[in-house]
Amino acid sequence: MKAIMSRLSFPTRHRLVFCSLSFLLLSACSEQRNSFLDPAGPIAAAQRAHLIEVFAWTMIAILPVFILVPLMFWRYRYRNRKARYTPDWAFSGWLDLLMWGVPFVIVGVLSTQLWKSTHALDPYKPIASTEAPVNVQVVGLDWKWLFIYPDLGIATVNELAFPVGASVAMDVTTDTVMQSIMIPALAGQIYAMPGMRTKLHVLADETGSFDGENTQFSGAGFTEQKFEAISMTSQDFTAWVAKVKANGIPLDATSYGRLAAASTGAQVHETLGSPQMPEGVLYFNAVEPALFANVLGRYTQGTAIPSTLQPGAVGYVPPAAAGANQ
Amino acid sequence: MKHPTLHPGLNLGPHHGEAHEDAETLAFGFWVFLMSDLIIFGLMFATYVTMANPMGLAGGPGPKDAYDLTSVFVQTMILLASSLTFGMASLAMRFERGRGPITFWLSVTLLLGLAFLSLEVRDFAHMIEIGAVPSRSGFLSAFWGLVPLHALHVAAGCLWIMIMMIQMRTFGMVPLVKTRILRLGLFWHFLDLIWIGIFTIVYLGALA
Amino acid sequence: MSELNYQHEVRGYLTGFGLALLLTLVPFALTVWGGFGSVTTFVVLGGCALAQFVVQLRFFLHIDLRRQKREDLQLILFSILLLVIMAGGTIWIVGNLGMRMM
Amino acid sequence: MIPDQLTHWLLGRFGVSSLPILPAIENPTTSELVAAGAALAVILGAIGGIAFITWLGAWRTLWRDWLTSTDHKRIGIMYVVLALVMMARGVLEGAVMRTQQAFGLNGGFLTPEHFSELFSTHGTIMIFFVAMPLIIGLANYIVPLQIGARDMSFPVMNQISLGLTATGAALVMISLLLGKFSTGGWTAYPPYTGYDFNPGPGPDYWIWSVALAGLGTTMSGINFAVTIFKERAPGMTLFRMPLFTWTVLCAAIIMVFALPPLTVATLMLAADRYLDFHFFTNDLGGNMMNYVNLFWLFGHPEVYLLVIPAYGVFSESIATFSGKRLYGYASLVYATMAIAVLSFTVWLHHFFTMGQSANVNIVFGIASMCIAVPTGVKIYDWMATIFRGRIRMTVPMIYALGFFYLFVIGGLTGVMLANPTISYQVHNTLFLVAHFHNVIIPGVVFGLLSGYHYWFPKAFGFRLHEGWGRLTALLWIFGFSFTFFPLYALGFMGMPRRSASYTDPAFEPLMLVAFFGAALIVSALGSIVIQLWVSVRERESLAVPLGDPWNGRTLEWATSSPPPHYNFAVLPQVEDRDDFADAKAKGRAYMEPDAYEDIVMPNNTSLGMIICVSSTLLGLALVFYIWWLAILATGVIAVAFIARTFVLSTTHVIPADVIAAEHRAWLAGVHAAGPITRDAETRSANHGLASLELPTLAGAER
Ligand code: HEA
Ligand code: HEA
Ligand code: CUA
Ligand SMILES: [Cu+2]
Repeated sequence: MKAIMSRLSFPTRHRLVFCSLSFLLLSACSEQRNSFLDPAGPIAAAQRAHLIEVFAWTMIAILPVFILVPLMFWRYRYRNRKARYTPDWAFSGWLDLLMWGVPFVIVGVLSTQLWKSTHALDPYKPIASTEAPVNVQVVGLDWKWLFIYPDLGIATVNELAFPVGASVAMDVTTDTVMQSIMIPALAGQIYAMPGMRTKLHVLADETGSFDGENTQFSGAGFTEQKFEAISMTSQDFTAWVAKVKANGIPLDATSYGRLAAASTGAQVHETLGSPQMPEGVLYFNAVEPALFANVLGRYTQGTAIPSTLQPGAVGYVPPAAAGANQ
Repeated sequence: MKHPTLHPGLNLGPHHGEAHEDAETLAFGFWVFLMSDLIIFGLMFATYVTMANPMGLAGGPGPKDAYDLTSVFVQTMILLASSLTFGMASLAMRFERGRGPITFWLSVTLLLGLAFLSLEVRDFAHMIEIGAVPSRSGFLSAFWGLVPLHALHVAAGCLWIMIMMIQMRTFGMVPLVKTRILRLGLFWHFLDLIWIGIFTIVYLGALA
Repeated sequence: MSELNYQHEVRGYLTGFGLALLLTLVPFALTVWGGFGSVTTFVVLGGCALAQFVVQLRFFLHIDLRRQKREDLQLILFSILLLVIMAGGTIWIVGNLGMRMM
Repeated sequence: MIPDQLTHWLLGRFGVSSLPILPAIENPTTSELVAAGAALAVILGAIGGIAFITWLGAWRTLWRDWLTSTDHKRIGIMYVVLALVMMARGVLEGAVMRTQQAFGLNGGFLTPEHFSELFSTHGTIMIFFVAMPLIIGLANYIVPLQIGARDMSFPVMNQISLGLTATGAALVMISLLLGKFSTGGWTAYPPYTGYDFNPGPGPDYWIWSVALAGLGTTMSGINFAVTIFKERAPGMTLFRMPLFTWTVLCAAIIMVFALPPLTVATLMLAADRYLDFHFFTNDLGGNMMNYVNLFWLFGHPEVYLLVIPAYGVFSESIATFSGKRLYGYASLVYATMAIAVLSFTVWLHHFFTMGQSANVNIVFGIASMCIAVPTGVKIYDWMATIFRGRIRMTVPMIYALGFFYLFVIGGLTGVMLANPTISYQVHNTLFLVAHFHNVIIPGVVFGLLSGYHYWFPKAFGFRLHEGWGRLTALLWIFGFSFTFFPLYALGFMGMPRRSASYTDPAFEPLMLVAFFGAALIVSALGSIVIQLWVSVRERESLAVPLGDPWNGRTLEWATSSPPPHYNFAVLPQVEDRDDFADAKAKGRAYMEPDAYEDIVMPNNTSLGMIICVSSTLLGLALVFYIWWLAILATGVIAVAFIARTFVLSTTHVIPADVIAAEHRAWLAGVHAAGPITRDAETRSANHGLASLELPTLAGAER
């Protein structure tokens, strides 16, 4: 809870509004940061600011309803013979102008803000940062996330680490049904679809660990498809990369095939992982360079993909593991 | 009757009395149905357009391989002629020329409709032969979703013509029969309108 | 109903048929033999199809701006508006998505 | 293996394993037991229903007076009954889901599979088989009465529409007994619902129930549109139509134009699954994004289709119970039309996060917010209607009060969602779930419930019990608030929708609050059943046969309760917007006409039932790949349809003297009765004749 309250650093005129929103969150005291109302990066912060702005503007049109409705129901109750009664009154030009005009103006104001914010927060747009950006290729699988760092030659399952202050540029796809990736404390979501590549940029301006998830229902293991996004200092990040390199296993067609089979992160950790990898997480060191391109390109080659070769499909057969340990 | 026309499109004319008045709701209702159908076709067209690119083709046979433009042209001519002959049937009914001319023009229309269908089926068979089947690509799925849907409508129209010819004989030109032929006319002309879209977008547009 | 009227109506159908024929032949010839740029071709194709649409509505289906009861004509125009929104929107949206997913 | 082939040919892929009772016996987990219990409930319900009808000895009546009837009033009532049966299931599923999530920290008692079946059936049932049939049923009953017509334009088509809706509902119900329903949500996005990922019968059940019911709805739309355009009583110009009729007209237009995209999307999905097409598959050029696009081309107008008639109900009941003319009639009409048209321009707001460019999102975001303007105008118009009125706090007004407060909050969160940048965060979360229940329950459900209370006496000749009605309304309002406001917070905390379970302990307290709310909602449901039971028992003292219990303003109150088969002995001559109020004020009401005439009414027919039964069999055959049955059922439908066109005499005549006798008897009752003032409205003195206590003299102040 402290975490949320200590972040009340925005202008006071918003404070009241924000408090009325966050009273709903009073019971939310988890250690993990998982709400854009408690942002850890510029995008989520801008989204929260925008939310508050929309809320404030609409109040102009909505508060009169809240205030006048009970007053009128009381004043014009049947038994109150003192109140004026005008059964045939049914039109007033001025009132009509007000009724159409006020919402119209508000929607006009909100539209310009919508315009600006949508352009500014387009997930395809790189985020300006002082640190060097990190490229990540994201593959959604049933029911886990695979993160490939093409420039570093490593990959992970269900753990996305990056230096604080660096723009993380994600290329997103899936090798199964449609999914949607989101790290609420940093930025919004984008769909992941087979054969297609969408983009998402996030940036954390403080270190910490944030929940990431798939929000698009994708089958029985859907609720398990969570990951951790960890923002760390550059030194820590270098150390982390070294750790992944040291403890990882190779990511080739065979191990990828086993990853792709329908299973949760915890389950693949059981079969492929080692004690050096965190719970539910996998590390890979030798990553086939064209892996992402292959996952993406497979669907657009013009050949049919039988269900035996389609990860996630009923009847999918992972490629035979030559010399695999099971 | 003050209004010579009670509803959009073909009208029987006031001298048809009850049939003319009944047609007001019946024909209007049929127009609403046609407009709903128009949206179905419109979305099939839109899907076809979004599929007519290398991604949708998926390396399968494309317009150049699959379409026989000469045959399509002949089909267009046949369908256009059938619209004219149906018009003659409508006029024969409107001006009360008797059952003979109506039956004659309806039969001609029916024959033209069947000729159109057999040419189209021949084209479909050719496409199947060269492997341009719906299971080959998204583009071909869109084609096979759209053009045969129109063909199905034409087939239904042909069946409807046959039923009307029977009902003309058994019931005579009672109001119910007249209003049905009126709606059949709307249907038939509507199918010609859809075909303009198919001819232009599916065939010429994909080849241009 | 007079004969004159009948002749008049037949002539209407024939006019429509002639115009429709012309509006079919032009785009056909253009696609098969014309070597114009594809933009010109598309514009002519679209133009002819629209014109033929109007011709058939006018001469075969007897829709015109004068004689109809207004509410019914509005139905047709409204349908066309929605058709444009839905089909046009679909092409725009799916096209835009396609471009951004390459 | 000849016998094997034979069973395969006969039964397709249907097998013993399709019965849910077996797994429950083999492996009695809670989840399986819940499923088996549901199946058992369906069987027992069906047996109970059959036994009850037999006990009443009502089979003949049921067939002759109801199932084969072409009377819009009976068809309307059958729609409502169908919806209530489906509602029982939809509500229980909602309650089970809330229970699961209340105890869903690291698990819960349902398997994820079972939970996903629940939200899929719940969403499908609530939208297609509860809300839609309720609205269509209500409109069926009321609209011809409001415009002074004898029936719908196409009574037989009306019956077929009902038949096809019942087919869809039957398929969803049967899926509890045979096989399993889809797990893909009410939106059924491929590729998840494609053959590769879900080869079982589930998605096929979804496809055929929705497609067949959708066809019925399209026909209803055509029917309403033509009826309202062509069957109005003399003098009833468009701008004299009651607001409810206007809203049904707009809803009908949405039905005609928004159902086709659903038909296209479902049939394309079917083509992918059955015929190896590639509209939406992963490979060979399929494009699932087009499915999403097509589905919401339907889906968005659909939800406005639900709410627009509810706006109509509020327009009628607020004016009546405020004893005033409706403020801003023209504004309300234009606002309704604006909402209907705009509803076709915003569908992309359901997938802002798919990756299209900012400009596309901006266009659809702004269009979505624009709907707030006409909706706001409506809210303000209703406020101006109660302004300087004489408000009676009857049940519909309690719902109206709840609506004012709660719906506006739901609309506000809708406006938030219309901003792409915010939608990026809360899309697919419980915030969205809270939003749409927050507009659907206070908007659609409260509207329907208040319409139910308002028009019930018209349909059955007696009022509903007022006290139980008030209790129900309050339970609804508070139950709703407790159930769904916590979900906003959970959505802000990032909990995805359609989650069977969660791992964050912070969610639990909010979930328990929501659970408490759901319990209140279930007791509201109990209370409404008790209300009906009490009302039926006390129907003598609640009777309002003279037809006008609320001092109504529109034509449906100008005839007896329940109205005669032909609605009006003589078609009314309309002179004013609120014609019946005007008639009462000017003494035009309750007059005996100069002459009675014969009335021609449509005959009964069994076509609707034939189509209903055969298309249900067709659906089942398609789900289980029983091809011979599919062909047979299609053949029966085609033959029945064509055979019907060979029937020439489709009407019968009610002679003028019969009508005269009935009408004079009712008028005698009216003249004998004492009119009551509004403070006696909820007492047994109310026989349906209103005194002119609230005069329509301009500016009167008493
Ligand atoms: C009409 C629509 C409707 C209605 C009324 C409801 C009512 C309720 N819904 Fe509904 N719900 C949906 C439509 C609706 N829902 C949809 C579309 C989804 C999404 C499915 C998906 O994910 O694909 C959903 C999903 C959904 C979820 C899943 C959330 C998730 O994704 O995690 C849950 C969970 O608790 C839930 C709960 C409830 C509850 C407790 C009610 C209760 O309020 C139930 C109470 C309702 C009634 C008691 C009946 C209503 C009464 C009437 C309609 C009028 C009666 C009229 C007369 C008597 C004349 N709903
Ligand atoms: C009856 C049904 C109904 C109604 C009336 C509405 C009304 C609105 N809805 Fe809702 N909506 C649904 C049912 C409904 N919705 C459903 C079922 C879904 C989810 C489906 C699914 O995914 O399963 C959904 C989802 C949904 C989304 C997609 C969210 C997402 O998936 O990320 C969006 C986004 O724009 C949205 C917006 C709106 C808006 C702007 C309105 C507006 O019409 C609201 C207008 C009303 C007001 C604003 C209040 C009154 C106005 C005033 C007092 C005056 C002035 C106000 C201003 C000037 C702001 N809705
Ligand atoms: Cu889906 Cu690109
Ligand atoms: Cu919407």
